[in-house]
Amino acid sequence: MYTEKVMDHFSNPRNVGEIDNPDGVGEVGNASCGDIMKIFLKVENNVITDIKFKTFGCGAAIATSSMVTEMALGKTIEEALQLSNQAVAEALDGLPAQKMHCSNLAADALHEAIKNYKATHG
Amino acid sequence: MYTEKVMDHFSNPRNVGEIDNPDGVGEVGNASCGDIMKIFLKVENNVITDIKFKTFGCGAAIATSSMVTEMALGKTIEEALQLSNQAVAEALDGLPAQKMHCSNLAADALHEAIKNYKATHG
Amino acid sequence: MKRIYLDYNATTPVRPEVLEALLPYYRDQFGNPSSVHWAGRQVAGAVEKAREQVAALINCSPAEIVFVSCGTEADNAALKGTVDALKAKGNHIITTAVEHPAVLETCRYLEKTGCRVTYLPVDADGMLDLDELERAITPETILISVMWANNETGTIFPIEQIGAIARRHGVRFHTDAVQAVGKLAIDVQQCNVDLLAISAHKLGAPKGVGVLYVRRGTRLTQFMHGGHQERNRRAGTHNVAGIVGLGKACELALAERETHAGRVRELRDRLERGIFEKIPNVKLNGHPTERLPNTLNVSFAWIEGESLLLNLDMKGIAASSGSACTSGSLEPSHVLGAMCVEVTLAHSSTRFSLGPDTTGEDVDYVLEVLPPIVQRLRDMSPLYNCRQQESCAGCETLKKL
Amino acid sequence: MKRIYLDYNATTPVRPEVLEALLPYYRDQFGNPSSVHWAGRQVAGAVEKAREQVAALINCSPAEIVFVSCGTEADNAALKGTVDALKAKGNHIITTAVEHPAVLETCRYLEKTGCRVTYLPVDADGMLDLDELERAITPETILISVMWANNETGTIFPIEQIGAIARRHGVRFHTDAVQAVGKLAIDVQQCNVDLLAISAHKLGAPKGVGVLYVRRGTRLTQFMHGGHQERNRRAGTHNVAGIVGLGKACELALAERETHAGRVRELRDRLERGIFEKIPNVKLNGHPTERLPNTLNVSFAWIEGESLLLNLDMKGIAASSGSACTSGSLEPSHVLGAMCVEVTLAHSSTRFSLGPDTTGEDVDYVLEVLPPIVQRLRDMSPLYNCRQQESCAGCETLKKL
Ligand SMILES: Cc1ncc(COP(=O)(O)O)c(C=O)c1O
Ligand SMILES: Cc1ncc(COP(=O)(O)O)c(C=O)c1O
Repeated sequence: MYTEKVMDHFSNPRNVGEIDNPDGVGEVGNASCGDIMKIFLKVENNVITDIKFKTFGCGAAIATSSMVTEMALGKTIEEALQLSNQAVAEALDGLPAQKMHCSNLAADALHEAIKNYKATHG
Repeated sequence: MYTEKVMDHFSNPRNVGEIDNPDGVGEVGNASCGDIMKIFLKVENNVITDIKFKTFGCGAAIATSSMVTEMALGKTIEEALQLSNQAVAEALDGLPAQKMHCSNLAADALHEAIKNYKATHG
Repeated sequence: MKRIYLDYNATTPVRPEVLEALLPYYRDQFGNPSSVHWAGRQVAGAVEKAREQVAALINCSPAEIVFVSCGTEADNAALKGTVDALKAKGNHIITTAVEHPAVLETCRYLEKTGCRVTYLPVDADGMLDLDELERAITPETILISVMWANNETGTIFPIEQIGAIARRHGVRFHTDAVQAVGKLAIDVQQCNVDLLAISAHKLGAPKGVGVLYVRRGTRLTQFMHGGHQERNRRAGTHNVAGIVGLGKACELALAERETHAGRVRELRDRLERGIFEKIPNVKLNGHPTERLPNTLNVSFAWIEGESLLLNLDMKGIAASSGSACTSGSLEPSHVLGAMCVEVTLAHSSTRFSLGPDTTGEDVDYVLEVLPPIVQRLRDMSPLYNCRQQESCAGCETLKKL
Repeated sequence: MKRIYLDYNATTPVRPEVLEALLPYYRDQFGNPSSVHWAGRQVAGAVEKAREQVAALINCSPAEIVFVSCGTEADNAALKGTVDALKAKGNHIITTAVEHPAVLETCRYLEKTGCRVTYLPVDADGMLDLDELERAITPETILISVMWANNETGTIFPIEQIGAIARRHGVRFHTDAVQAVGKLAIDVQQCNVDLLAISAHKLGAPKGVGVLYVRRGTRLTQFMHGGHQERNRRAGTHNVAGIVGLGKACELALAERETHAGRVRELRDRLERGIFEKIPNVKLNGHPTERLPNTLNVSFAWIEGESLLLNLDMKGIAASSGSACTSGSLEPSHVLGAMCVEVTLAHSSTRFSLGPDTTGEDVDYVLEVLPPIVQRLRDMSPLYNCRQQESCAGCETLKKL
């Protein structure tokens, strides 16, 4: 069902955890659909220098969370905003059809975190 | 499906054929139901001294024809009229349920032959 | 005793390659393909592979294959599903008088629910009149259901032309291809077929599995409601082993059908020629040329089919008959009836259907055994050489032969 | 890798004795039981023997057993067949909110055709209120359909009492016994059951075969139209091998059920105790005592079911979950929903269902592997030890636990 890359990120997720005093936090999803993703950011000179996630969700949700943190780390805010859910899925060599809509939200969580960073750091 | 006795009478039917100048002939069934039985009698002193049959029909039809001729031979007309389709079926150790009505006509053919005998020799 | 099976249209033995392919799915890989764990994943792939194998045989996309439990279910689902899905459009179905009961009885049931059904007649060879078919189409017509090949006589209908008529009138087209798949080349694209029924046990795969091909975009109300299997088109846990077996049988059919058909046709022709040479007063039932290569249906005048079958059976030969006594009903074959075969001859009809395991020796054995059996039964028949022909009702009807 | 299968409620491996019993019916005895010749006769007897074996297990007469293709078909046939046959009497069906989709989706479909359906609620343990059931009966009620045991939670309904209520009101009673047969003692006489569904693959027989028990005298419109099989109650060529296998499995179940159930219950209890001892914040889903001996359904707070299953799967353990991600729909289990299990906990529900091959070692292995997996996923969850509990929506709902 899942690609090798998905299973790799699912079994060895990168950047799990929280950041103390983050510069930005984003949360998407909700309990009733079974997926909640939370992304924490550190930003220095407009560049994402640290990023962590916590996810309640299925294999796809965890793998996309992990992948998006890896893709965003070291990017500028503007570059990170270009990352789409689609790009994350592609980086994982694809997701099962039925997961494309419900569990593929990690880029949205990243964007929320950036929005939160912008709102609080003007 | 068929009992051993049925298969015996079907494979080695007794009294097949016609009688020249019979004293009575009876025919029952019709082509559209797939069963036609014809019974020929010789009667002497009120006793059935010869009996033959010809049958177009399934295994049950042939076996019951054969059996009824064996049962009737040597009987008086009155005794032969007591023979029922049921008795023939029982003498064969039974017939499959779906054959009980359609192919179990041999006693009827015998009775027709006796009727014919009485009408012509009455 | 010698055992010669000449009833391949009734059912077929599972081919050794098929049995080998499906056996692992009972114990080693027994999972439910709907499960996400290892036990489910192992078999989900096997089901999808079978889907591809079936699709390749009939030239459709794997997504258009819906696995069901038998040919009967495929026919029921096609007809009932169409009637419900298209009820806003109309309620008229066109079919033929010679369909298998899976279609005919379903139509009779649908008539009770308010459908109008046209049962097209056939000629003496069992062939349809396509002009009549086209004239039967009305604006209310929602479905044409015509079998690809007849199970009793082997007569093959001109499916490509019927598909063209259906397309021209924008009417959905279902074909019961249960007897055709594995025996004839099947191309649902070329023939513009929207729905097609397959039964596994007719082509060397196990009983209890079938396929309904559903052309993409064909709206069909679900027949079996329940779980999400088959993309919500057929609920119920997959018969994994059966499906794998059917897939394998389709793969084999694709590779070998032409060769097998050629061989079987030769043997069937040899049997046919032999019977007509050796036995007088025999009638061929079915089309002389447009006929399944494996099927021979003949009536032996003056004798009844079941008694002939029993005699053949005692010699180890398995065949079948259109007589009432073997049809499970009180009437002889409705197919022969529709072809206006005289009723006594219908009762005496006998079908020999050959298969890939049939040999020349088998055919020769039948040709040796059959003539004396027929003669013996004729000698026993009141209709044969009847001395009172004039007064005998039974003989009347047979004079036509 | 070790492979531990704890998903027996999804499907079971075919038992070796069953496989051995059915294998001859693929090649040596491959006939169609409807045929009159040797090939048909051989197998007709086998089908009738299987009918007796099934009948013995549920205490009915063999003539009341109708072979079908799966549990789903049995449920469809029972419900749709009743609605059509009894339409003159009424159109109201009483069922429960926790039925398998084979019943629920069929009811939803029947609602579209004009039926009225009462879906009885259940309490937090998944149990019915029998007074409420009785109050739901109206003069229009034609059928009560209540499952014997729930597939997700294992909760067992009081079928004997429901049967008594049905009899008192003269209402027909169908029970989906797919999860009960083979696990519990079943007596259709004692429980006054009129219709009962069985699926072979839940008790060590192959997929693709099932049974509808139909009490003598129960009028039912045919679901599958076609040939005369099953005394005109179910058309379609018999799945002979599957039927023989089901018969054998029923024979084994009759002999061994009690012993197996005792063993399995002990193992299940050991698993249950171990989980509650080793892992905090676990919720039992289902009735504490009125529950199938093999079933354990638990929710591990703060983690999602599919990700737990995947982790177990990587350790070779096969289980299942009520999370939306494994249900094939967007919602988590409707069964847990009906029990008012909080939605996050429903997503984290996990079902372990044991079987005759389960060992104590299997259970110990699960108890060793499971706690660290749960902990690891909790550490990854934004709902666990959340630092912003006050502002976190996800945490709100979980505080109830
Ligand atoms: C033409 C045709 N249609 C449908 C069927 C029904 O197939 P099954 O018995 O597998 O349901 C058969 C075979 O019996 C058939 O010959
Ligand atoms: C309670 C219940 N009813 C019906 C079914 C349907 O059985 P099948 O998948 O064999 O059609 C199942 C199993 O999936 C079940 O657990």
